[in-house]
Amino acid sequence: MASILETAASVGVFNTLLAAVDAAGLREALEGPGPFTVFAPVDDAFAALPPGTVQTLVDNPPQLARILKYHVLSGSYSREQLVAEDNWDSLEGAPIPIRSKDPFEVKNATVVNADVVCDNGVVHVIDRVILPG
Amino acid sequence: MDLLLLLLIPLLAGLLLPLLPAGSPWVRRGALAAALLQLLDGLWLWQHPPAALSANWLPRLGLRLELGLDGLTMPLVLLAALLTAMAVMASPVDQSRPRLFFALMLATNVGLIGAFLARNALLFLLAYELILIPTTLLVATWGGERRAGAAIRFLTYGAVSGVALLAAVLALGWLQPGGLNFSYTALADHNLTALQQRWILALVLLAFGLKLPVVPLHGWQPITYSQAPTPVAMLMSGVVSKLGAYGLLRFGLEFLPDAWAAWSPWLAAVGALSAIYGSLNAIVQLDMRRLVAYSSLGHMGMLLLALAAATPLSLQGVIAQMLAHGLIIALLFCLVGLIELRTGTCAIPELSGLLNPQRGLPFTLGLMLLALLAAAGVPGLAGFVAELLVFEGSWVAFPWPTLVCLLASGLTAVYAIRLFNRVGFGRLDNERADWVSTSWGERTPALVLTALVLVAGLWPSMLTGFSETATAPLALRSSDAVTVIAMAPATVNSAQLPA
Amino acid sequence: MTATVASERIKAPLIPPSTHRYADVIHRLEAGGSMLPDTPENLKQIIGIYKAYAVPMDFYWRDLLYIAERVFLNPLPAFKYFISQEYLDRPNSYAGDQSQLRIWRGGEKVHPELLEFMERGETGRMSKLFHHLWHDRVNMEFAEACMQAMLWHQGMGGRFNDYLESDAYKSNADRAIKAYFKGNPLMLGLYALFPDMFLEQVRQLSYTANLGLFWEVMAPVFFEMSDIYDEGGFKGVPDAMDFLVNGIFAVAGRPIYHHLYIGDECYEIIPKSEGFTWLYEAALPYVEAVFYRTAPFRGTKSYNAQAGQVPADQADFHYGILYADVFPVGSAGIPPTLLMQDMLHFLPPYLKEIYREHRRGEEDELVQLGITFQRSMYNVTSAVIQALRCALLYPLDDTNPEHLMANRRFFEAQMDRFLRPEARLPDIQSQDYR
Amino acid sequence: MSWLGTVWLVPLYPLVGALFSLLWSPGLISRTGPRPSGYVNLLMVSIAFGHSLAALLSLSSNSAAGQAAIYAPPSFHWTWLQTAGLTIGFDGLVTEPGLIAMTVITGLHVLVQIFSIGYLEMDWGWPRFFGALSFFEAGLCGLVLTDSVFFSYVLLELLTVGTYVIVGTWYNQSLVVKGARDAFLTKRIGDLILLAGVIALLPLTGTWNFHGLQGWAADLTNNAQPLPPGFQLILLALIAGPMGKCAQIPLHLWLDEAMESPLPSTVLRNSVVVIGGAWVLLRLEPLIALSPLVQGVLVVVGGTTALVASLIALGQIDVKRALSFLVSSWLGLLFVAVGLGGIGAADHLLLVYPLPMALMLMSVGTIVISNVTQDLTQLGGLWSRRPLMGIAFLAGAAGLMGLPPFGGFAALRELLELAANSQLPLVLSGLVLITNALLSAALMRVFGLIWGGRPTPFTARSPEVLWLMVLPTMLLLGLVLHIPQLLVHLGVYKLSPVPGWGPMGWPLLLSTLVGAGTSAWFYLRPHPLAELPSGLGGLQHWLAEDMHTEAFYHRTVVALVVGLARFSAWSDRQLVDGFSSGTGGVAMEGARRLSYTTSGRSQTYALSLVLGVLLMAAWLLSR
Repeated sequence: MASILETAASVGVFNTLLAAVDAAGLREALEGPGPFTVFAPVDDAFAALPPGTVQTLVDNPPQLARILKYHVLSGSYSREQLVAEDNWDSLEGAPIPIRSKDPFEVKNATVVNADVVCDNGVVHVIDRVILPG
Repeated sequence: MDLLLLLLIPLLAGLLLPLLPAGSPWVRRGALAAALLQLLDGLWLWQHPPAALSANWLPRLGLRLELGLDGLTMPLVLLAALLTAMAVMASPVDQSRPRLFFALMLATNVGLIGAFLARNALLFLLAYELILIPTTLLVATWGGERRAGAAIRFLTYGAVSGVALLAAVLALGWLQPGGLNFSYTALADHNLTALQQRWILALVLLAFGLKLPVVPLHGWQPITYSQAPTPVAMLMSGVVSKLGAYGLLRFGLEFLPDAWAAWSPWLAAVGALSAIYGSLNAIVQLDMRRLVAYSSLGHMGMLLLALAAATPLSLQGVIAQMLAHGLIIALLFCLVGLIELRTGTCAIPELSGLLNPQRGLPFTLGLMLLALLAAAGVPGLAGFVAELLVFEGSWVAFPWPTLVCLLASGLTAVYAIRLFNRVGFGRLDNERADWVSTSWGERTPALVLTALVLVAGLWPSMLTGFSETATAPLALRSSDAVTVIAMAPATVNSAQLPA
Repeated sequence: MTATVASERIKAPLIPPSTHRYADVIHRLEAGGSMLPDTPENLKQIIGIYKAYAVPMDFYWRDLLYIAERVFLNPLPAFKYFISQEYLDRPNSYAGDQSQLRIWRGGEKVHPELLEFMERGETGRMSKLFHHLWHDRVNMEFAEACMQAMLWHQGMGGRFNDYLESDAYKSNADRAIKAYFKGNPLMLGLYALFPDMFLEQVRQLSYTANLGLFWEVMAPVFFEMSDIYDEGGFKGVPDAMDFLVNGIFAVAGRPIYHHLYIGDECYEIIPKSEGFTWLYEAALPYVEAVFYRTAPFRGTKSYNAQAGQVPADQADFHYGILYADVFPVGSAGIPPTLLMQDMLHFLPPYLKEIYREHRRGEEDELVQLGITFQRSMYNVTSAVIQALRCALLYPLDDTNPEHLMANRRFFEAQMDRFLRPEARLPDIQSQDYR
Repeated sequence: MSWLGTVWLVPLYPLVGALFSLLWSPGLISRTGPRPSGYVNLLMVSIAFGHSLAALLSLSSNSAAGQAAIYAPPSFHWTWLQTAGLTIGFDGLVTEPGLIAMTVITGLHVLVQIFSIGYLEMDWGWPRFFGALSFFEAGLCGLVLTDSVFFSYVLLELLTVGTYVIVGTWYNQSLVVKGARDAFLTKRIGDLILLAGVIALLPLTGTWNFHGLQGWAADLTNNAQPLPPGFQLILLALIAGPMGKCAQIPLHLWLDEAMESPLPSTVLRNSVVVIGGAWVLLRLEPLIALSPLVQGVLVVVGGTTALVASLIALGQIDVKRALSFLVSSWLGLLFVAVGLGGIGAADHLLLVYPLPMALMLMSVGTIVISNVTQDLTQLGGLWSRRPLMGIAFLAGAAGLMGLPPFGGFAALRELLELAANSQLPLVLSGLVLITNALLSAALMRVFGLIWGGRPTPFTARSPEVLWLMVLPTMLLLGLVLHIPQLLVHLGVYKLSPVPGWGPMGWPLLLSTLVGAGTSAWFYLRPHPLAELPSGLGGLQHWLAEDMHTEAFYHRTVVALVVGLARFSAWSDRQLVDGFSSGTGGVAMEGARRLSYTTSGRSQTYALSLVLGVLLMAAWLLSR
């Protein structure tokens, strides 16, 4: 099996996310043993943000890292496990609410593809960048 | 001739004004010029005392054109001229029917000056009666909503006062031993018996008590002052009512001293009653004009107390109170008028927060605070000087009524503060605050009067300097022991402190 | 998601109408509008006041950073409002050629109108000191009061406030304090005696930097809005609001930090690497502290403990511009007067024209512009609400009724805060509120 | 001219400053801000301070030349009014106590105006506020200069007006409106009674000058003459003014309500303005000494106030009020001293009081401004972050409780000694000791509730405030700590072994330690016993509400005045108005009969009147 980042790279719809991970200097961490649960926004999700949003973040790696960490849980959790709780603490610190089981909605994003299992964690593909707050 | 000029200026102006085209701005300016000219003339006469004037008019009637100016009347003439000018200035620029209005104002002025200048009782009577007509017409034509009732009441009371005075004057003239003689010089010789004096004094008291007014003869005053247009209220409360005090001084104290002395305790009591009654009533008034009217009643009570006491000091207090009150009450009416002009109401409950610097009337309210404090007898302002002289002068004669008046003076503070707190303080009702701020032209009369109130408070000889020689001979009692030892520094050192 | 105005929105509504007291406003927000009604005059008023606000703000942020980074713990900061040339020239990160994300097309240095005002003021050309003494200057006191409101209300979202208690912060501050007072035994001695006293001051300075960095963004945003309007842009109030929404997103990730400069040496008290962002650590606390809460004006509320006019709970404080009674502006005890006076100098002609035509004309400009400011801040708050909705909830044209209901609940919860009687939301719905 | 000779200028400087403030009236200077008015006033006040300091220094250099120089105080004379045998002059007398008082007043004004620049940083009402502060200073300086009881009244009354203006600074606020009104009216009651006394005094004594009165009293005593009838009443009236100014029961209500004014003005009011009343009282002492009755009244009024006000202070939860009732309490002790004939002790009580009180209020002000509350229950835990202000408060508190070697100890000890030697030694010294213990406890309680305990949400963030507030406070702190040294240096007290130690020192110290110690134990740390007073519930509330004095006034004085006013208005409507409407109606009827055609009734009536007069004249002519 591939790591989370390798899996993501192979799919081809996570270019922005991967670039962001590099810019934020999180590659090394995500390459680590983990395990992690990653809510991975697709490229369209980043594109839907107002102009300049991503650029400002990319220019400021610590701030970008913070937003990205909000998409990551420590530990590997499947959809089944996730929907059992209302909130999950992200690596960023703020909780990620699970809004709906079916359709599976995380905060204001919908999970378009759940339970992509990698060797250092699980990826859930989401259609929107989620933000703390 | 100098004296006649004082009369002729307003008379001619009053006659000429109606000839100007309607709507001409010169009507108002002409009236103002006449009043100012008269004021200047008065000031000139103050520095260059004129000779008395005496000429036959209707000798069969005992009516002589006797005019004179003494220390007693000098300040009152100046006050009348000044307040006429201020009243004209305080009238709105777009005064309706200006020719008649200003002509009547000047007619009032003629009557006032005539009454003050007169040295003949019949002449005084004529002038006194003359005033009633223009003032009534002014109230009846330009007054507030209830002007008709106000005018009627004013006229009724004025007529009674006039008739009483007529009777008194006739009696005084007829009873003179040398035959019909209305000359002040003759009347001041005191040729009447005690009984005659008392009867005449009763008439005099009725006549001038109505004019002043004192409780319970004040029925006309609140409604008239609250309905009269602002300039008229200024003139009436400021000078016309002083005619009452002057009349009491002249006809009561000067011509009928024995009866006066006999009745003075009662007069003092009535004065004290008026003072406390006026102040108490002012406290609960909901209308600013009525409040000011009752405040005036209270101050007139103090005036009566001082007249009753008739010590040299209290008589100085009378003059000072006439002037101070004239200035203060005119100022108050002027400011209330300004507030009414802008806010459209005199009702205290409807106003608040006018101190607001952006949308209130901060300038007017600032002056209002000074005026109210002056009315409340706060030191540094004209009212205090007058009240001090009244109290100190009356204390030796009538301590209890004086104490009551002191209490009344405390109550003046209550209504003054109540009024200012409600109207000036608090939050401005923005819904109402749709007016433009006052112009400098509108502020001028208030500013002038405020300045005078302040100057008179700091430099009191402005109030007392005119009349000392004139009042001293009128005193019935001596103000015993009333001498303050001006402690010379040397005596302090040597006498009181250990060397 | 850019400027999602659903003009061609669903004909048949997917959810029933709101029954909230401010249902009209909520429906307007759901249609992509602002709390402020969309009228040409409202647009003119708010853009005009943004301009008048931005010019002094250009001074505020520069001076705030100057105070936080240079004046620092000066025990007698008599000249803290005498900003150095370096800070006047300091390039704005969002204007000028050097900016990475250019918001205003104008220059990066201090705004020319501000420079002219500092030069001439309302009285004439004289030295800086005389301008200061004659009170012919920008009222920095108000900017500092906004900062103090943020400081005093403490945690209102974001991590900033918590960080001020962390050991990392304390050791950074300690290093900075010792460096700043190097060679000053008196102050070092005092520091040794009362370390917390100095630490608390540094915390205040961190908030000063925070607010400075916040406003550094807002000034170019407002300048740009004014320029766009002057060029004929912005068709209505929602356009102006959308510009703000986009602006909020664009700079959401800018770092918030606190540096101290002694000479050329930089001491990082709050390093950029802490990851504090403009949106979470500055903008949202600012809106909460300044727009909503602040503190009761001493001129209108009694601080008498027995009178109970000051709430016992900070969360119950609602004295911000969205609630303030503007009519007493200009009186004693009304702090916003300072801000109103600052804006008075920079009103665009078309705004002066409006004021001349209403109420007392030029005499009560201060109150009229205060009300305009209130309107404009309702629009800014609308932008914040829409941005939050955008970030945390769903698009306005979402077709899922449940999502729309979530949006509805969010809007209603926001409007609940304006149910208090002091709220000016009902007033600004009418053009007669002046 | 020497500094001494021109000392009459001192009250005029601040007056000029106050007048300058008028430039910032609405509509004059509006495009720029109002702060210059504050600077101008500060400048004028500083000049006044410089002048009075220079005068004081030159006086003491005179004194080096010999005692005689001190007792030849320069004087100046200004006749205000002269008419009908009444001459009223200002009669300024530049004495050493006067100069010291003036230096304290002006110096404190300088500090407070600097403090105000910081405290009112966000305020737009500077011209009125600073103008009023300067007006206060002018009035107080005039008060210490004049030798005339009449001008003392005048100045006290002007201070009353000043209080109204300054309490009304924030006129938009409802409690301010009420406070300004009550302050003015309550003080005015005292002033008016004083005026009545002043007016009645003149015919008896023939002079209004304090030194003249002293001489008159001496004559009376030396010749063993009886008191003139009514003299005791006059004396009672005379002490009413100081009672109002010093906020003594029953005229104490205003001080509590005046707390709605901005804090810097509170600093001055509670320190030097109230002292104005005590100053006049001390100068009246030679007259008071003539009447045991009045002395007794002073002791009763002062003693009651001292005890009750310190109890009330203990119950307050508002920090400004907790300190304001202590003002009444301390001045109550001063009244007791005057009543017991202890002019020296009273002098010393007056001397040591203003600066510590000002210091405490200033330090409290810096807390209030940064923590947005005056509620003691919402404050706490500030020692670590606001230590300078805590030290300042402690220094002020130590200066007022009987704690050697601080300033207040010696004066309180003298009072205790005086009480112990009086006719009621047990009662009176018990009173002094208990008051001192309560005072100490109240002060420690305020300190504990602000600086002790744990931080609350309101004090979680509390940085030290602007230097413009800290600096004057620190300067004053230094001064307060040096008061004992200054007093020893000036020879007021001997150093034995601490300043002013003597008989009754131990009991006084003990009472302080008991009071302050208990209070510290209760409040310095969150102690379960600190809840005890609130556990007493009703009692504390009752005390905090000033024992419902306000309600009492409402039911009595206010109800009486309002009732009388309503009654007279009713009678005015019923009797006078009704009567004249009646006559008016008759007149209207007459007018209607006279004229059926014209509509202007009054004109017709006027015409008929003129006709009547003319007919009468014609009849006369034909006779």
